[in-house]
Amino acid sequence: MTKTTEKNNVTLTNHEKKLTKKLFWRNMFLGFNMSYTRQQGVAWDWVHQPVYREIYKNDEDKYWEAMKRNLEFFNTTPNMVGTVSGLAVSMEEENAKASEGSFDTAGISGMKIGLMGPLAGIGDTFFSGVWGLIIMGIAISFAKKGNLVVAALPLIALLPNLLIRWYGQKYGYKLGSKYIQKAVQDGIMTMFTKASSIVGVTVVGGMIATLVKFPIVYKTKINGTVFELQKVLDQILPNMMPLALAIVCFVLLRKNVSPVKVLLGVVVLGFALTFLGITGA
Amino acid sequence: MTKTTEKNNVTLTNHEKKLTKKLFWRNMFLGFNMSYTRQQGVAWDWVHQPVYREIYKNDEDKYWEAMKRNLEFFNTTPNMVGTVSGLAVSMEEENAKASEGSFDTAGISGMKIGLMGPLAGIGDTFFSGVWGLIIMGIAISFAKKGNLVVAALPLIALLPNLLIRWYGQKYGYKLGSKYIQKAVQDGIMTMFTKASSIVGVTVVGGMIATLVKFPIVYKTKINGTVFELQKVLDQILPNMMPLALAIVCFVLLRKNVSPVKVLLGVVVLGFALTFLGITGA
Amino acid sequence: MTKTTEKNNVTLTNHEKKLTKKLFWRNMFLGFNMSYTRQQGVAWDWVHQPVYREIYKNDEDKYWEAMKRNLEFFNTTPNMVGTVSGLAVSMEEENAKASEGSFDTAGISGMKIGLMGPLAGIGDTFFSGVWGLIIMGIAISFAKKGNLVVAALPLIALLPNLLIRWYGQKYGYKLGSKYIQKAVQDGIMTMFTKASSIVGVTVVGGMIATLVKFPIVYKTKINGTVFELQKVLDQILPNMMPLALAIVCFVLLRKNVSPVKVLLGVVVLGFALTFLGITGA
Amino acid sequence: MLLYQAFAVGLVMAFAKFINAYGSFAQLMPFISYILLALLLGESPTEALILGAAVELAFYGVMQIGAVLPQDTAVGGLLGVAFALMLHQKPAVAVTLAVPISMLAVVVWNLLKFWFTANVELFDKYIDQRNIKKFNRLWWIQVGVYELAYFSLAFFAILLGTAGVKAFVTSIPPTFLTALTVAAGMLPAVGMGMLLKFVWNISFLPFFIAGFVFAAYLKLPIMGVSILGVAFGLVMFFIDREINTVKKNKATTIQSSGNDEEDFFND
Amino acid sequence: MLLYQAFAVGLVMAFAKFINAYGSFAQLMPFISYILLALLLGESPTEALILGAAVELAFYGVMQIGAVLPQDTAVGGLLGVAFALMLHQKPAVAVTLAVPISMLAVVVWNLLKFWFTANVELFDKYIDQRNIKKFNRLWWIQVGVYELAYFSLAFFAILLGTAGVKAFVTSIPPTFLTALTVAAGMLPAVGMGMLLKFVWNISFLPFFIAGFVFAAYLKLPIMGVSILGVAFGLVMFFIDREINTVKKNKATTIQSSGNDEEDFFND
Amino acid sequence: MLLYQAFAVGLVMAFAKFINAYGSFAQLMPFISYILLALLLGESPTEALILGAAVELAFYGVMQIGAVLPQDTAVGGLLGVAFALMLHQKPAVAVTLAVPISMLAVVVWNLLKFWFTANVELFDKYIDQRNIKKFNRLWWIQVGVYELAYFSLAFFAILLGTAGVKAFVTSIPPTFLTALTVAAGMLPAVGMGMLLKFVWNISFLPFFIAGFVFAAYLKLPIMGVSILGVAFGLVMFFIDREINTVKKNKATTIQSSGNDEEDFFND
Ligand SMILES: OC[C@H]1O[C@H](O)[C@@H](O)[C@@H](O)[C@@H]1O
Ligand SMILES: OC[C@H]1O[C@H](O)[C@@H](O)[C@@H](O)[C@@H]1O
Ligand SMILES: OC[C@H]1O[C@H](O)[C@@H](O)[C@@H](O)[C@@H]1O
Repeated sequence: MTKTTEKNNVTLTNHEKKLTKKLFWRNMFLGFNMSYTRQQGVAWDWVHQPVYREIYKNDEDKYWEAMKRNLEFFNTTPNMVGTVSGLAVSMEEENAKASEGSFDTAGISGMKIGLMGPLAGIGDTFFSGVWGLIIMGIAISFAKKGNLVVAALPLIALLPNLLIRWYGQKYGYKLGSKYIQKAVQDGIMTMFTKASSIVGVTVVGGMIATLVKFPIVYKTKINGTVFELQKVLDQILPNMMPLALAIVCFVLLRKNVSPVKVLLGVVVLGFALTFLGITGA
Repeated sequence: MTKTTEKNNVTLTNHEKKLTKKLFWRNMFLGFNMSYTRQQGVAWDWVHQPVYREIYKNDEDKYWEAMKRNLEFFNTTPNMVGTVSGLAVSMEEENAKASEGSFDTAGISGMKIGLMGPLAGIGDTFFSGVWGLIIMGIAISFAKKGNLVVAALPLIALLPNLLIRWYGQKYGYKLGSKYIQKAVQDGIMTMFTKASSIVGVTVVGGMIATLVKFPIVYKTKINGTVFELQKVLDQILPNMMPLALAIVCFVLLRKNVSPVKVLLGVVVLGFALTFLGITGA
Repeated sequence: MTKTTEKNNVTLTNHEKKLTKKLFWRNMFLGFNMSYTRQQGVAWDWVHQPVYREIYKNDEDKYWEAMKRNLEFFNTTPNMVGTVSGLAVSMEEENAKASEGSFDTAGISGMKIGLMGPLAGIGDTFFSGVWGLIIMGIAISFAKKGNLVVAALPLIALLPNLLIRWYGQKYGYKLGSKYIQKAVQDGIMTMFTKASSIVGVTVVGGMIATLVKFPIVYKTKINGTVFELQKVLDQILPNMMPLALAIVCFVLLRKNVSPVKVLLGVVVLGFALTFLGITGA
Repeated sequence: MLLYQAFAVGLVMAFAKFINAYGSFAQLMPFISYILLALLLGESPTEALILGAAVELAFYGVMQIGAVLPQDTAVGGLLGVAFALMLHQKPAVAVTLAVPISMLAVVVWNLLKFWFTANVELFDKYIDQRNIKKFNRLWWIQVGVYELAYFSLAFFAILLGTAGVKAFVTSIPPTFLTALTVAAGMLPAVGMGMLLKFVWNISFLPFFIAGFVFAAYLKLPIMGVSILGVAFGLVMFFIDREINTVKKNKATTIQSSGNDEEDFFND
Repeated sequence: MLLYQAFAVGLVMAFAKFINAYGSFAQLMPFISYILLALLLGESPTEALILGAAVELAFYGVMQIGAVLPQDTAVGGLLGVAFALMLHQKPAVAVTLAVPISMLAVVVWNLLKFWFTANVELFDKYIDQRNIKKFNRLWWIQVGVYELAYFSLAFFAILLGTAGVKAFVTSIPPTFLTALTVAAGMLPAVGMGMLLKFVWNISFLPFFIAGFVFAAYLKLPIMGVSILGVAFGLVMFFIDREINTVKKNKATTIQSSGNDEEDFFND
Repeated sequence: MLLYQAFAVGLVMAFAKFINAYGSFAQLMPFISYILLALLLGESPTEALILGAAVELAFYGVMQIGAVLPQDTAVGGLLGVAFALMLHQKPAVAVTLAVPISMLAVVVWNLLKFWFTANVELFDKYIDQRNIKKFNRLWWIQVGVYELAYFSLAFFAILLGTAGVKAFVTSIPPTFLTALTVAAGMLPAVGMGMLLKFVWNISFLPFFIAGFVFAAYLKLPIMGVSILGVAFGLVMFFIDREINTVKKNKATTIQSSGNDEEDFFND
């Protein structure tokens, strides 16, 4: 258990470095071959197979037992797998070193199951939600003008993905499970998720005003003065209709109306209003 | 006591519905005939008389006793009366059903007195303060231009009033006193009042910059360069004088200078400064 | 001990007023003659000498003992000295009145040492940090245009300094140590310091965008279209380079790189980039 | 003609004072009365709205809360606008008339309330006598007298006051009118002060500042400031709720606090 | 010619679907595929980007989370842009094609995942047999089939579909195109709704409001709103941390709270 | 002439260094010294202000806190402006001179403080000897020497340095001057960094961000950002107070917390 307590000593031996790098690259494949029953379970096993081979190089039985055991259900945001992967490997090493029966491998499963949820929470929120939103927002604003600078954007955009994979794995491996699970228990994870969500919600609020278009062209004459509906709406609240539309979509989706239906509904609405001469371009 | 515990069952029987509607419309009269000694006490009695008649249709004594009892002092924001009214009626019904002496009617008075304060707090803050401010702000901006759309505004403006009257009464009647009083005790009421006040204070801050006018026209020549007082003030802080004026008014009123005096003071100030050539139009 | 408990009675006798005024003006000298070993210790003694003389006018020994005792190390933001000074004088008066041995003068030293730290915290943050920043920001914006109004600015700028000196001393003298130290213990001081710091940090954030200049003039042609670096940067984030520069300076200073080196580094950077044709005016 | 006008204004006044009490509807709809006024007087509703806007601006923020009625803005507003409308005067004139009238009219309400208070004794007696008829009769008599009082007030003000007001108004020198306009522009400060006094707590200062900065510097319009204010109020509400939860020492984690209040919001 | 084009689009599709899974890279870089597409098809990358921007805008906010894949935006986007690019059509046309295709394409993924699920049994068996070779072979076969499936999908869509699409596109009446543009402009609302649904909590409402006000009233651009959002998130994070500390009843003072978490931030 | 100028600058310097210590007044009023300088030198105060503004901008945020004096901005500023004023040079030249001088001048203060430290022994002795006269005499001698030192520094710098500075300044090539202007524009970043270092705490990051966004995107001027900063500071102060109350486990409700601190604010 020395490793898990030597918190400050996070430098790796040469051999560990090689193993770490290999694991880092193989973990990129976690998103492949997902099944309904095990999700990323098979992928986890394929990813870690050479590492298990290495760890249990002296014990054929334990190696196959590990392969069997790790084929279990697993599912998290692939970008977040690093931490779990690092931790799991460090625990398998303990198991390899431990005398027969003195290490309960159920702990490894427990850790995987315990962490994959919170990590998926923060991961999906941050990567699919917030970060993707911001980067795509910028990318689209460049692409709209045909600006090829957009090709360089992934260099920045992928950084958090790569860094979290790399340092997650490194710290998971070196710091051990105590530290990480304490963070989860202390609510750090939920606090992060909450903070990320706030960023996301703020951005969505801004996006609705910037990206959603609901161009009303309807105008009429009342008592001789031209009445432009869009102008009246703007006086009440700018970007009022985009806001209303987004809220309606949100409410419908929250009531578990299928996204496909909502999507079709919006298209139909756009067509209907345009044919009625209310919206236009 | 079944009613007070069946929290989720808030559907009303046909007969209850009729009674509820009648009460809703009669409660509109709570603001009439206020006295210094009982405030809305007499109005409460007039409002609830047919309901008490109905409840105690089999017991003349109890009916008149209820009429006598409810003539007591009562005062709350009229818009908020629904909740108390609903609760009180549900409690009178308990009393009607209860065997002689088993229901202490002091509880009805206690509830009325206990709730009318917090409800007036949130009610005055929200209705007279925040909501009135916002709606009138918008209404004035329309009316200024002679825009008749303003006639349609009450449709939106009255909604919170009507909804709180209706649902307050309905939930008060159905959920019973426990739930409502718990909310008061838990500080929900003060939290709402605080939140409303924050909205109000923010809006007032904005209004001062938008609505209060303090147009300084004074200018002079210093060393050959024209010195416009308004411009210098704007450089320091835009809308500085309106802000200063409003703060002075606030401080005076807070020191319990009578509103009439403050009002006259402002008028005198406007005249004095204009005659001195400092302000103008 | 009557004085320290009569919290509301903060009016001073005529004699006390004279003494208070003298102390106020002498405290202005606290910043002179600082030494490495005692910092403002000698100045403290010089400042309070006439007051001690007055307090111990009947006891030569106690007077010189006080002079000796107060020559000790002392250091705080000079603008904040009032409170400590007022408190110390009120404690010396207790000592003068107390019968031999009944008053422990260590309490006076303890108070001085205990308060000088927190007061320096809030004082340096507020006066050197926040207030200086704001006032100088405004002063520079006037001075830039050669506007002589700047000469009148200190009238406002010095107010907090004078008021805190005056009322600090007055309340320190009258309220006694209990009240002040309670405030320190309750964390009011750190809360104030935190609030001041937040103002400071906000202003610095704004200042970087307003005052730091990093004018990039580099442009080139790519595929026939002119590519102006400054414009691309502005599209990503306005005032991006000033922000980056300030952050680099901050990080270096935080790593305890000497300010002089950072300063020279910035000058060298400015020259280098200008000679390379990247920046310019 | 003047008789009809007086009658018309009286009617609108009776209506306005009715909804002043009925459901507290008038709080939000003085402009309805101004439009009604214009229609009955055969004047332009547009003009009535413009006059009304000036008057309501001067009254802006004046609230009737608790026992104290600082100004009777309904009476002041209606008569001020009515005179200005009939005499085709500028908004500043409407304000000049409305403000003093609104202050004087408070007397009427005080008299009425005094009488209502005296009658409480009778209501008590009728209940003791178990006589619901008399109870209801007195109730409606009071309502009637209330309505009649304000009808008459308006009726006689127009009938007897118009000539005087006209003479007064036409004799106003131009500088005086400028001064009036300036004073009218300043008046909302009083209403703002009253509102602040009512809701003030030093811990709201930052939101006051923010509201001011957003409007003064960034030119955010009324609606925008209001919406932002709602955001501020909500943030503080949720932070307070969080702190409140801790206060009750419930051992709940931040996210999954299953306290009852949440039922109201989490759906 | 069409054969080559079909082949080219197939290749880009295989690439796009690969990075869809590999490291989740595709989440952030669909425009790389569009540029690639243009280069292979000999069309203008600028044009591809403009078409792609319209399509991605319509897909904006659509997320693949957990078990559910609401739309296969990679397939829809690439085919929509490919057709529009080859037929030199407006962005609205690309969107028209992309949206329905992205919905239909989900079927392919469901079929694949169904097959992968059936194979889990085999993986289990190979482990029991201690046969790592077969295990790896099946793994790579699955990856290969996955790639081939999407390559073929694109290949045949272009080969067999282009004529039909062309006929369809040229027959679109102008009002229809306007309607299309309007609908495309509205579509991001769906993505926004999906995102909101995923992260929503009533206590975030104020930040939603603030984001909207800053963008709608003060015209703060995307980047600015995002940065401000980060500020909001951080403020709440630090306040929560403070409250959390109290919750744990640690007798620490505000400033000097020496709890572990701080290690992460205080340097 | 030069003798008089040297004398004049010496006097202003003595004044400036006096208020540097006396009441810490100088912190806020360097421009008073620049105006004084112009008047005594018979130059335009306006020009002095413009030069001074450039110099103060370059020094912006440099603070003298605790034991360390990073730059003697008073000496640097005055001499830099004096030379530029006398030689009628651009602001950039004033900055070029002010910055290095301000760094070198720190030596003088260190020497003085060293001497003051040596004298502490004497002050101790005089007290032991109960000799208040000698105590006071040494005090004033120190003040005198301090003043004389800075007077002389300025006097000789002007007397002996002007020719050299003139020669140096006239030989500056134009690109060099551009570079100077650029560098001067960058210098406030150092002061900003110093200030940040002093007050920094990671939990303040959101406010830093907000200050930047409001200034950079919404063009809120200095004053506006400062006021908003005050609002931020207050909000956090009141939230902290609330949390603090809970921390002390006082069973008080949110609104009616009767803790002592409130006395300071609730009036
Ligand atoms: O929700 C966790 C995780 O579930 C699945 O594996 C995929 O949908 C991922 O995109 C997602 O991140
Ligand atoms: O304060 C409660 C209540 O008191 C009185 O009844 C009236 O002034 C109402 O307007 C007010 O809402
Ligand atoms: O830090 C407290 C104090 O220390 C020294 O006395 C000086 O540097 C002052 O400017 C500073 O305020």
